[in-house]
Amino acid sequence: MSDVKKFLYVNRKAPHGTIYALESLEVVLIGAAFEQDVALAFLDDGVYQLVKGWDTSELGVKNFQPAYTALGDYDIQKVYVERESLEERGLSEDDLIEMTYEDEDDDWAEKSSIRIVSREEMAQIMRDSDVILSF
Amino acid sequence: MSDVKKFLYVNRKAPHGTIYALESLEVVLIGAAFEQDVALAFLDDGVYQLVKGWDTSELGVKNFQPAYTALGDYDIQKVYVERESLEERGLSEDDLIEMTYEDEDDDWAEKSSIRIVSREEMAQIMRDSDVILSF
Amino acid sequence: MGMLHTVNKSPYQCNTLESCLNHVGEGDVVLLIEDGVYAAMKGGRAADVLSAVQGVKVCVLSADVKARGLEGKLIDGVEVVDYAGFVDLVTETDKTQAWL
Amino acid sequence: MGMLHTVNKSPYQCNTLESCLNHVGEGDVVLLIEDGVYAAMKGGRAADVLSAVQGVKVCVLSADVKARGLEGKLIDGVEVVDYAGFVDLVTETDKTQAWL
Amino acid sequence: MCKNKNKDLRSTWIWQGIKPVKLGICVLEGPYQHEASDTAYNFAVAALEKGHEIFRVFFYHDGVNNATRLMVPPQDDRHIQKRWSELAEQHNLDLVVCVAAAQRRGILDEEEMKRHGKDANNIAPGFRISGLGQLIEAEIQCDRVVFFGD
Amino acid sequence: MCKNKNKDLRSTWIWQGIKPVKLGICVLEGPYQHEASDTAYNFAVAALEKGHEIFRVFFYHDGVNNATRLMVPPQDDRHIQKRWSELAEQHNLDLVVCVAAAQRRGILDEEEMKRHGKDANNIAPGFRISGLGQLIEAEIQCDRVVFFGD
Repeated sequence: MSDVKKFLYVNRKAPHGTIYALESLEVVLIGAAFEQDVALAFLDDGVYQLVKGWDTSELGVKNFQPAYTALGDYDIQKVYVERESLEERGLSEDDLIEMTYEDEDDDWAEKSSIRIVSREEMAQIMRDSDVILSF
Repeated sequence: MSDVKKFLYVNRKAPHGTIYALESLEVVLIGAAFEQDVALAFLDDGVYQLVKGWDTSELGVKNFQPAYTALGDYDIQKVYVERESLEERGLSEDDLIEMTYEDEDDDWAEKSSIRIVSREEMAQIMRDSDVILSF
Repeated sequence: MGMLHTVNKSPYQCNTLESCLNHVGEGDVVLLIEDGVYAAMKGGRAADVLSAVQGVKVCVLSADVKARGLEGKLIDGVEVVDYAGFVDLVTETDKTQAWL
Repeated sequence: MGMLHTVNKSPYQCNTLESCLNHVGEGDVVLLIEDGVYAAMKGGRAADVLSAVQGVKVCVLSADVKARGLEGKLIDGVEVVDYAGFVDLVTETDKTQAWL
Repeated sequence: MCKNKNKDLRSTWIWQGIKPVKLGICVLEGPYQHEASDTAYNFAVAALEKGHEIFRVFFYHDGVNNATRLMVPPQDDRHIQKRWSELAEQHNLDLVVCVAAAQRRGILDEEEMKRHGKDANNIAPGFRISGLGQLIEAEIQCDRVVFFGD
Repeated sequence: MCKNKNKDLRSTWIWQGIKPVKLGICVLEGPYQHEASDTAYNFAVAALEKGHEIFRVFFYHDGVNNATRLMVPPQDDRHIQKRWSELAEQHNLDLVVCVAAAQRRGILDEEEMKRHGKDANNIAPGFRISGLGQLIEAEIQCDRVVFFGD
């Protein structure tokens, strides 16, 4: 077994309605310390987790959206978002939060972590990962 | 407020996957003692609650299907099952358990409690009830 | 006074809204709460379904709309209500059915 | 060795099976468990979807089939496995993805 | 029982033309896992502010898990049990936990603890354990009952 | 840690041509409310019978509620907590309850009870409370990890 595994966190659920989105994010944050090859996948209702502009004050729950933005600081550079999932929901990349990382190999230039991929590419990303954590 | 209300228990979930079906049934059994006008509605995946032939031994959970059959003993005479929900699932009345009651006004003749109704009739049944308990 | 129907699931994940709309009657109110509010987002496939509904008032719960970043992104014709408005809908209608 | 995909929701209530089938690849296995087994019932609308799948093995968990009264009512081409078979599917494939 | 609750609030609102009604609430999902408990709580607060009476809040299915006093949520998050307990104290609410559902899931008061020979209990102040008949009674007594679940 | 578990079982099976693997299990839903816990348990039993090693069972989200020793299910129904505890004892299983998820939901061991100034704890024998790192470690160490949830 190699020392580094390709981790893929699959997110298919909307935020707030259930705790799946929040507690999945907590795993990602903890997991970042383990120096594995980490990628996040957002498809189906999971793409709603990245829609910007949350205001949770009236609902009375913690706004955990800033934690997604901070994922770059945890060296998470690959955030795959499925195009078809966005489109059927009337969403485009402009509706999503910004997620960036600093590219070590390019003089620490700030780059977007979000990669819009087709359904077919998403399926291939799943196949190419070593372990899949599905929440 | 009249002394007797029309209670409608609405069942839209499959059995076993979640506890909604079982714990809804427990309410019906307890509620039967309160001498209200009780009816049960099964639609969407709720119709699966009445599919006969459960064998839960391999799954290792209690088989609560006999409790449905016993509802007649609790004087529950109206069990509405939506035709459209059955049809899209490839089910017919023959696939369902027998549910009967003894008709006080007809020399205690044993009659079926199950009434297959159209979607439109189901909507009307909901409107005609006083309270709806949705599980 | 019609009935109040609450729908708390995303129409892209569950058939709850569809089933609800198949059973509403003239004068009823449908209130989208929790993940149900996604149905009212402009440009989504579910919005077409919702826009086509006749004779029924459609409301969305503001707390859930705001929490999900959907403020200002809703289709025309849906009314945004707060929890106080939710209470009013419950008391002003005959009864409430939760489409769980 | 392909992947194992588990689906635990009724296709009449949720889009889980549909989403899973949109992402499977040649040589993968789809295992229907819990309420997911309803997809394999003969005569249902979802059975058409399942029958049309190519290049993928479809299995159903026997305990869930029996508990729901579906024994003998399944479409052709699906393989019934017990929990031991479930374990074999997990170990014989590369990895397991749960479509929750 | 439980009549004339929230009477002070109601009397202040009646002159504003709002007709107070008697409400029941049923919560079917546990804290944090599902939004149902939050929605139910926010609904209850709004109803009380409007001067309505809440006859009873009935916790069923995983809803019984809202009643454990052992929860310790993160400091920057809401404390779902405490919110319910405090609301109950302020408004003399009747928070009823279904005994059958509670037993399955390990929510016990002192009496249940003794009856079943357990060494601990976990029910929070303001909640009481009782039977399903309390839900039926709420349906009979209340003008409206609203369900919150999954 | 936790190496060479179920060694006796595995050695009996190896000659039959089954290659034992190291499995992880993650349970995301609570007892009774959802079938996930039953499926995970039945899967675990079958895996052990086949001679595989279960490196760890990790309870997360509402899955932590499987670990309360206070549950009292009906006598004619399965006792979900006891089943897990007994399986753990028989096979020296590592049942880990996520501390953050457990705190939110009121699952405490004695140490957590003291740390948070609570007056009771409810964790069942065979379960231990630890961090999310234990799930990541399972993903790294195991040949396969299977998730059970809603």
